[in-house]
Amino acid sequence: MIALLIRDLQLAFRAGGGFGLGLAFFLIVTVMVPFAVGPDAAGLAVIAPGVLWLGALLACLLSLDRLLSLDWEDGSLDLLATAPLPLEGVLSIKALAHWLTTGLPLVLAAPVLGVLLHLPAAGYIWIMVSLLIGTPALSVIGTFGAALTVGLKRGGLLLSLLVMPLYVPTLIFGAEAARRGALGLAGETPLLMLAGITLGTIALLPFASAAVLRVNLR
Amino acid sequence: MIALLIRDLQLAFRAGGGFGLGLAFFLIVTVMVPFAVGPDAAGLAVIAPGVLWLGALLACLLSLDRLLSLDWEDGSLDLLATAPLPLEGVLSIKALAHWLTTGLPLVLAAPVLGVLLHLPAAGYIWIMVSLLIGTPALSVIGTFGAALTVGLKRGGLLLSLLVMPLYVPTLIFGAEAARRGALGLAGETPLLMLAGITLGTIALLPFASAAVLRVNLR
Amino acid sequence: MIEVRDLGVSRGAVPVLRGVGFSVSAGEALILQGPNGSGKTTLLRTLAGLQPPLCGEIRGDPEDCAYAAHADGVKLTLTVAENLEFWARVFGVTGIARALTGFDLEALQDRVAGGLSAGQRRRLSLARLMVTGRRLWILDEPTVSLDAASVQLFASAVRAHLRGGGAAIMATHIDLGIEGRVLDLAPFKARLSQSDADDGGFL
Amino acid sequence: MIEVRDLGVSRGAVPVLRGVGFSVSAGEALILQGPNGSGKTTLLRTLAGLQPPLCGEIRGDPEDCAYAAHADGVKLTLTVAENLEFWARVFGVTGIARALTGFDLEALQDRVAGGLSAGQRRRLSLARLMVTGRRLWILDEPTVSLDAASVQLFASAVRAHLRGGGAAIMATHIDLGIEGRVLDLAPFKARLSQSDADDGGFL
Amino acid sequence: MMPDLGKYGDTVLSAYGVSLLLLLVLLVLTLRRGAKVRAALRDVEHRVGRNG
Amino acid sequence: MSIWEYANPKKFLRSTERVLPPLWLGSAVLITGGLIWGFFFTPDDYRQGATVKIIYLHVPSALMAINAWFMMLVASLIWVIRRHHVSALAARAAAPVGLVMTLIALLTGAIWGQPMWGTWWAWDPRLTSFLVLFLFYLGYIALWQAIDDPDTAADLTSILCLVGSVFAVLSRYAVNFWNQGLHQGASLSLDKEENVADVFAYPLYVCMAGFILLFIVLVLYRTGTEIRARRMSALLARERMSE
Ligand code: HEM
Ligand SMILES: Nc1ncnc2c1ncn2[C@@H]1O[C@H](COP(=O)(O)OP(=O)(O)OP(=O)(O)O)[C@@H](O)[C@H]1O
Ligand SMILES: Nc1ncnc2c1ncn2[C@@H]1O[C@H](COP(=O)(O)OP(=O)(O)OP(=O)(O)O)[C@@H](O)[C@H]1O
Ligand SMILES: [Mg+2]
Ligand SMILES: [Mg+2]
Repeated sequence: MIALLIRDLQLAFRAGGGFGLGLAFFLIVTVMVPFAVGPDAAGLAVIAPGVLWLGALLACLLSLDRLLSLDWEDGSLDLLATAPLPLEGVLSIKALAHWLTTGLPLVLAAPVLGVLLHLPAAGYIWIMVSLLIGTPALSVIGTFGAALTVGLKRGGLLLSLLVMPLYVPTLIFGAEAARRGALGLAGETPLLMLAGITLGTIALLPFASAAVLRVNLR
Repeated sequence: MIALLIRDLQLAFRAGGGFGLGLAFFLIVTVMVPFAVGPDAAGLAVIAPGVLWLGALLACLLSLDRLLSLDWEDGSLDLLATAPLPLEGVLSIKALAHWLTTGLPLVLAAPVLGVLLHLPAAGYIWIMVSLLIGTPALSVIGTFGAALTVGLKRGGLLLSLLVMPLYVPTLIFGAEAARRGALGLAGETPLLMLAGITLGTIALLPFASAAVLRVNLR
Repeated sequence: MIEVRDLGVSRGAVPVLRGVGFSVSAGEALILQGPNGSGKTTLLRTLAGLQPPLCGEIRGDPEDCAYAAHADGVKLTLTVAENLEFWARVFGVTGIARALTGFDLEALQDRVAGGLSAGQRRRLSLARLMVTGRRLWILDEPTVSLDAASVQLFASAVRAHLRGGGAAIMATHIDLGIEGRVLDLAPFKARLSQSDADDGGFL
Repeated sequence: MIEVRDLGVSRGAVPVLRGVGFSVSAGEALILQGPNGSGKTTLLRTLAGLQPPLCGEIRGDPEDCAYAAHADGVKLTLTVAENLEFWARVFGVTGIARALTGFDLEALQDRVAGGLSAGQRRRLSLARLMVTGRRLWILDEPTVSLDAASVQLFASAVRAHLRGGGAAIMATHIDLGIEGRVLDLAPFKARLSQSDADDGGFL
Repeated sequence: MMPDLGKYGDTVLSAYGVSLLLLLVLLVLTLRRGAKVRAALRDVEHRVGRNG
Repeated sequence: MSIWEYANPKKFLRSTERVLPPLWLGSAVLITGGLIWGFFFTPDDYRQGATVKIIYLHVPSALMAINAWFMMLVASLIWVIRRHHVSALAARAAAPVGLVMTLIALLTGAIWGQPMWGTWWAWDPRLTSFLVLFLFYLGYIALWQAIDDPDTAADLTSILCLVGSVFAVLSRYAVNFWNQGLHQGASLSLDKEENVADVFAYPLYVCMAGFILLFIVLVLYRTGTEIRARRMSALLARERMSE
């Protein structure tokens, strides 16, 4: 199990492994928002928490494509499925590796990008905490989506479509907490809800993912 | 040449071909924006043109991944390169097919999504025209990015990173035209600039794309 | 080690084989043959537990199979040794030295797998079998793109495995130089189905 | 038809072969052999014009080659007939009937290529050669995963092509049953480089 | 010795700190990789020189 | 003797070996000298107070950020036209230096902006185009890193650099247009010449010279490293072949 985690991290850090790309995507999306909606600072400040959450969500989403498909294409997934590891465990580990290489860097980068969007000072801690609590759910839900689409060639866009609706509750509570925080209001309630979603998905979703993957492997 | 266009369109419309996915992605991103930034109608109206342009751009971007990689993976690209077609022509045709299956539907769908974002009435025609003029440039620039990354496994995220900075001028002029239009101002100047960029990229970029693809094929 | 009785397998809801039966015990090798599209790959995947059988039964422990598919399952950015070590750790086996010598990979062990030729990569994927510690090897066209010398290496690896109490089932079109029972799948081709139960009653 | 003199080829900036020379004229077949990693694939890609040679010269018209790589180049969501028709139109040839009969694909012509087995798909990718109208066929391990009957089909297609004034160069590890000159690549392996010019002067 | 930076002390010092730190990181990474590659090359040259 | 002779890796290594030590020394002296001069021995500006001292880092790094890209463009052109390996490697070696320079310019600017403009960041055209330049550097470096084969990587990155330069110029105009369009942030625009009195200018020139020299040294040294790495992989490949 730990061998799998180590291998996945190793692969991510090797040339072409894609570590840092999610981060760069996050940066670019954030930079492009003012180009699209205009440079007015007050206007940007209002939408800043939402943009940061949406950017983080998209960055997660786009890296999902690599989560299982690479292993599927070169046949490793067939071999892992016949190895003495429970498939649920394999998928949980893969979600963890995905979070470590994608979600966690996003959390750390969010305040820097907050500066670009004129995020109000009160908002920094809230955006970080809400992302820290919320991104694990994004990875776990994403693993489910990846397992659903693993057999499809270049299923990236379809994967996005399937996963986005599942991301809605996480996005709503996360962005709400960050927005309230930025306005100086109390954001504890949405944050609690967010934590609930994260815990629930971590506990239950790997079973669904494994079931789906078994079907796809046949 | 025309055979290639027909085949690409055929492939897009077959099951798993990805037609409509770009559109659906556009839809979902747009729908998620109110979740992220809050449902206030006046606020949404201000950012509506920008959000529509950004959504269209992301939808284009994400479908680029399939543009050449599928042909590369199954070996068709090697065969096309040894076929009696100039590579520049092949890539132009592929960009055209991409625009027909991705860009054009986005143009048609934009007004519908404008309603969801409370786009001011004056903005509809402007958003459509600016997208109609701008999306071909997105496809052509995207083909260049796809040719750059074709040899890389699951290079989707890297592709985004490379292509997004190249999209900046198109986005700025396009969104500016749409925004001015929505405010009832004159948007002709940015629209002209946009047209200039589109024509320039269509005329010149296929040569760069072909050069890059030749390098990748060796 | 494995016993199959009256097995039917399907691919994409279409029955492909029906009434297959055989048994393989320790020290034996079974070689599946049959024309293209006769269902060898489908049968092997069923035996490995990757897809459920259509009907019939498979007696044997799926936990005792090691499967080598047509695809290599090799990570191109890891080195040869890293690839093998990963699988050794997953299967709880220590030491990859024997696998490296068995397939003449020592000289290549520090090379990144992406820089291997088709045949070298295939050798790596076969070497993986030796670090699984599993007794039943299930092999789908194992010698594709191997040259004559490598086929010999493979044959002696299989023979050593059989002598050590293992067993092997493999599909192939060419002669592998391994002694073993040959099972031709052509006669088991599924014809018009006799029962309505096959396709959820749509027939 | 093609003449190669003192050719050197490289893969990933590493010279693989050096001093290769041969010529193939109409009606001839040349069979390349050599152990795994000896550079067959690299040589064939160079001949097909996909990569530039390291040194030496290739006399012949690259516009007259049809290349069949290890990968099939088959679109899985199109039918067998649609796949062939596309290539026929690209090469400006009319009629795919001969290609379909030549590789016994008539029965499969309306099947979607994704539903073919490995060998059937290979037959389709070989049938593509017959709709290119090109005279020199360059084939990389053409008979991988073909059964004995299909190998016969392939051999007779090649013989017909040769009789019609064509030529063929193919790499293989097994006996194809085609009469032709055999060229073993092992002696041409690039050794320690003599000149500094090889790697931009880094050595 | 230290000049009086007035109310902008933090600003100026942090600007100098950040810049010098970044330059230092770049310098250290450059030199370290340089030394590593140099040593590795010497090893390889030595080995190749011996074998052939 | 033609300048192209330095395109021979060995020759390049030999000659840089000789010139590097004095260059290291020169850049160190100039930078520390200039910074000390600027930091300790210049008066405060009457409007900007002590913050004017940031100029000694901000302007030289901004200068080098742009010129590093320009140098990469020239090197890429040389590679595309004459295929000298050293120039491709020099472009590769310059990119991270340019990236760091851009980052320093952005960070010092942001820190400076806080007291002067009351905000860390504004979407001023000049600042924005710097951010875009930063993105170009990121993409360029990521592409180098993603490709194994050195010649392929050199070809692809150099074409990316050429195409990217065109788009970078386009972006510059677009950004100008975009922010003037709504007439925002005009009050924030950087006032040239006016502020820079001679007292500030001289140490600034010293620092600029120091940064230029530092860039040259770093690029030469890093190019040497890249050449050695290439030589090593070439030797290893040769060793493999002789087995
Ligand atoms: C993140 C923010 C900033 C960025 C990206 C930035 C970028 C630049 C650039 C690109 C230059 C041109 C250098 C050249 O022409 O060689 C420059 C020069 C300059 N900047 Fe900034 N700047 C920023 C913030 C500031 C701030 C806040 C101030 C002070 C109020 C400032 C003052 C100056 C001055 C005085 C120059 C010299 C102009 C000249 O004489 O060339 N900058 N900056
Ligand atoms: N993805 C698929 N969907 C539907 N049918 C398929 C699919 N793949 C293969 N088939 C069909 O299933 C049958 C059995 O295929 P299988 O791959 O098991 O054959 P095989 O014996 O391994 O052939 P080969 O020697 O060519 O590899 C074939 O008739 C084939 O047409
Ligand atoms: N992507 C690559 N990068 C670097 N070197 C490679 C790469 N692919 C192959 N090689 C090396 O180039 C040499 C020639 O490979 P090539 O694929 O031409 O061999 P081949 O004769 O086709 O072998 P096989 O019979 O195994 O297919 C091999 O030694 C291999 O290790
Ligand atoms: Mg098969
Ligand atoms: Mg080969």
